[in-house]
Amino acid sequence: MLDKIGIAKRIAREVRDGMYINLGIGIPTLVANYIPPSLNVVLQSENGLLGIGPFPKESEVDSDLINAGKQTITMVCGSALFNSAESFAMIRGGHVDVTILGAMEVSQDGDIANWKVPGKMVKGMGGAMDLVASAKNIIVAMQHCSKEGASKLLKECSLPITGIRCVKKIVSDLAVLDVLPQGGFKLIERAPGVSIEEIKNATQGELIIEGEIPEMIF
Amino acid sequence: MLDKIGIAKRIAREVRDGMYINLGIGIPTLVANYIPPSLNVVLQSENGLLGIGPFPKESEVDSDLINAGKQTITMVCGSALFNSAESFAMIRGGHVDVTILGAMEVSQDGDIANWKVPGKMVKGMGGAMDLVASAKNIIVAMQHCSKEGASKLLKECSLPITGIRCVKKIVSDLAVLDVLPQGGFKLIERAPGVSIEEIKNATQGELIIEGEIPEMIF
Amino acid sequence: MINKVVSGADQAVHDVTNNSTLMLGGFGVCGIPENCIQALLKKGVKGLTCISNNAGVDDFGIGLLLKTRQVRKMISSYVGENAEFERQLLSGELEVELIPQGTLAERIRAGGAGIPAFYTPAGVGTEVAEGKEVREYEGKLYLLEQWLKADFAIVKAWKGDTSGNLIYRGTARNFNPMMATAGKITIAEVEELLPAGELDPNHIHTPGIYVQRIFQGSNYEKRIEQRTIIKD
Amino acid sequence: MINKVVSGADQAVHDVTNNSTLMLGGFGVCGIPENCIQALLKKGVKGLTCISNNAGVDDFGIGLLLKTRQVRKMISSYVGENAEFERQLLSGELEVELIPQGTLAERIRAGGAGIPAFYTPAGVGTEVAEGKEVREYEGKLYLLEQWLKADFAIVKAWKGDTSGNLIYRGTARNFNPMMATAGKITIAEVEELLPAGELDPNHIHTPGIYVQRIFQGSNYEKRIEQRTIIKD
Repeated sequence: MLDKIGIAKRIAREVRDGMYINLGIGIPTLVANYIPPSLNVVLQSENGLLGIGPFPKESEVDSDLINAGKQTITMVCGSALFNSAESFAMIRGGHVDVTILGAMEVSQDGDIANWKVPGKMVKGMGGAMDLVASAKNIIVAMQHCSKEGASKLLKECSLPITGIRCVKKIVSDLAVLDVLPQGGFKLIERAPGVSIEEIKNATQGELIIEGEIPEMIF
Repeated sequence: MLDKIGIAKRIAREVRDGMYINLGIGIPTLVANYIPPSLNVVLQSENGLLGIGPFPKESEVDSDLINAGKQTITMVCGSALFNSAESFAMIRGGHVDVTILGAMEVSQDGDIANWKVPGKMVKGMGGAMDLVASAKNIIVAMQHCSKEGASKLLKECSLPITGIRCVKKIVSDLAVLDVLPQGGFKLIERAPGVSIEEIKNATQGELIIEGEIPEMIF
Repeated sequence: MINKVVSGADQAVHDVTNNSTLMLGGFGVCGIPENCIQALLKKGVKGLTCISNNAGVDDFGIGLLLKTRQVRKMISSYVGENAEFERQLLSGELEVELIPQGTLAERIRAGGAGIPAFYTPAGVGTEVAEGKEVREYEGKLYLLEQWLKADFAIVKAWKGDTSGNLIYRGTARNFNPMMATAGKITIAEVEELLPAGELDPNHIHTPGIYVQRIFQGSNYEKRIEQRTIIKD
Repeated sequence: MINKVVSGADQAVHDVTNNSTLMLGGFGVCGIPENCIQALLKKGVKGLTCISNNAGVDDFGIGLLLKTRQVRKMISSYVGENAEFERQLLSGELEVELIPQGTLAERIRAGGAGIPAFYTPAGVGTEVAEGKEVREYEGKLYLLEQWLKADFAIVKAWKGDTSGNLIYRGTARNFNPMMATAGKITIAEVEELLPAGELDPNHIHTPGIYVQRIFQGSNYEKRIEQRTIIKD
């Protein structure tokens, strides 16, 4: 099984040289820590920055420089600042190569639910609906099952959805899965120590297993 | 009768303090020379400048600084530069207070034709269609009749039109006329030495004459 | 050049009436018009509809106007952590309209740019799409969304000049430039107000044509919501 | 940062093929990609569709590509004074699509911003409206217009950095920033190419994400169409 850091590390392996990446709040933010320094990638913050750097030192803190999670940040060399309309023009226009975000549920058709739980206070979708409707490649970081053990990889989402047919890949605590264009979760890798049986039991949607499924090596 | 400079001088009297103005090519460009210096106005150039200044001295010529007529210009103090999409956002959004442009024909409903003559080489509408569809107040500088003596203030335009129901005021070589919202050219002033009879004969569209019509004084 | 300078926040918001629709710049509490929010508090206008990406925090930003119950409706993408907000929402005192952030930004831009409607993919197949026209372009579905405008747009910039030209700083830019275009009256408060001509025309983010009133604000707190740091 | 630098114009346009659709920045001959136009001439690709506000003059700018008959179609708002252009148009060798300037600018922006269509008032009631949907908003009529995209967008900036960030100068900005967003491949030629980090992030007009290739151009003529001066 992977912990949050394990999920972040595994997602970092999906990153390729030259990519522009939008990282959501939570586990996705951690991904930045595990991208090999040999790769030149640029992190986009939808509140108006290309080129997010590390968190600042105390002496560098600038209240005019935050990420979409409202955390203080720095800028890397070669950054660019812009307004929110331009930022989402960039996202909607398909210029961001990959979006990594969290999910509460994903369906076997690639629908994602991550913004609203009926009965709970609704805080809003922020930029998530724009991101999932626009990005060419969407990778989801999530827990395979709820605390109660119910699968979150479903035939159909039960929660109000954020976007349809958009998720391309899932990295969960149990496995890496591709969401196939024709539907279905195709098992790609098992998390360390996790059996195919366990993944089968934890996946309510259609699970596709072809050939040997390797265990991740870190 | 007014010559081109006379028309420009008369239009300049329509300018009020604090206005943002777009001036078309030809007579409208001349208007800038006759705006009283006591008025603070800003001239917009649709190729991306607010704050057109006078033509440059030889030593000031800058190939990166032209107006929409491709003439070299200068910038006044407090100018702002922007791209073409922003420029037309400004125009379309109604932020420019008045647009002054030339016309080949105007109808009594305020339609304008100024971009195309069937049988002649068509050069394009440039920004004219955007300007006439967007501006809150459109003043036309034009000759009342063609060289052959045919009226250009018509019941309906005979040439392909640039925009519908948009012209608010006309300053011609013969007269100043308001185009009424319900239709009709309302005579406001006569050019020096021009009789009402002459204006009647030169106007094919509905001419509305109420009370005394003063002669312009310069 | 046209002079847009007013004496301060009180004069800038003097004609904001009850039930006005306001746009307020900022992302979280970054780049918010602190001085004008204080002046609106003091003025006590009620029944406001506030278009703002977020709703501030309990004791800062728009949160202050919520506490005094001056806000009837929020139009936002994310309303964050705000206990009073939650109480008013659950009790039905406050109305909230949630809009995807990119759609919100583009609808405001459209309002300023004279574009009454446009198609966007955000929200297709979700509850955001309810009642909206859907159309396919190049094999993908899009929703028709309409422009947003306001009686007053209230923005915060870093530097401004007397003719209303504005330059923002860092990610404090965010929604401010679009909002500046979409108000019947646009009010700009700036950290530094300069004479016309002091800003490079090539660096201006908001041309002065959009701004009706400008003043130099004071006592900026510029609060930080999430102070994340690494060791020095 | 990602390095976008190529050796020069020839390398930048190496994969432009016959019948490609190109966007070319500039207004008149102000802010045009002079070096890339020369490289396209040298390369001799034919059947090009050029989206550009204007068509250059007889012996400069896009006029050069017209003379060698490399252009099949122009999409422009105003095609100006160009004798060879006129000859080809009248003889049917060249196709021309005329679009209102603001609509052209916004359609290109829409192409880059993932907005497939939007409503604009320009052209309502004119021949531009033929075959287009018309809809009324707040008592005014608007046309539905679609996005424009291109295989290659070729732009000219003043300064650029190795990661593709661009700053334009004066009114040479014009159509360049929108076009930079709307090409499958965007090529930028700049007067001065700097290392990443040399440009102030707050002053950048085109963020590097839009630019795939950048190089420092040379021998800029920067011709003036209408040299209007007053006495020294």
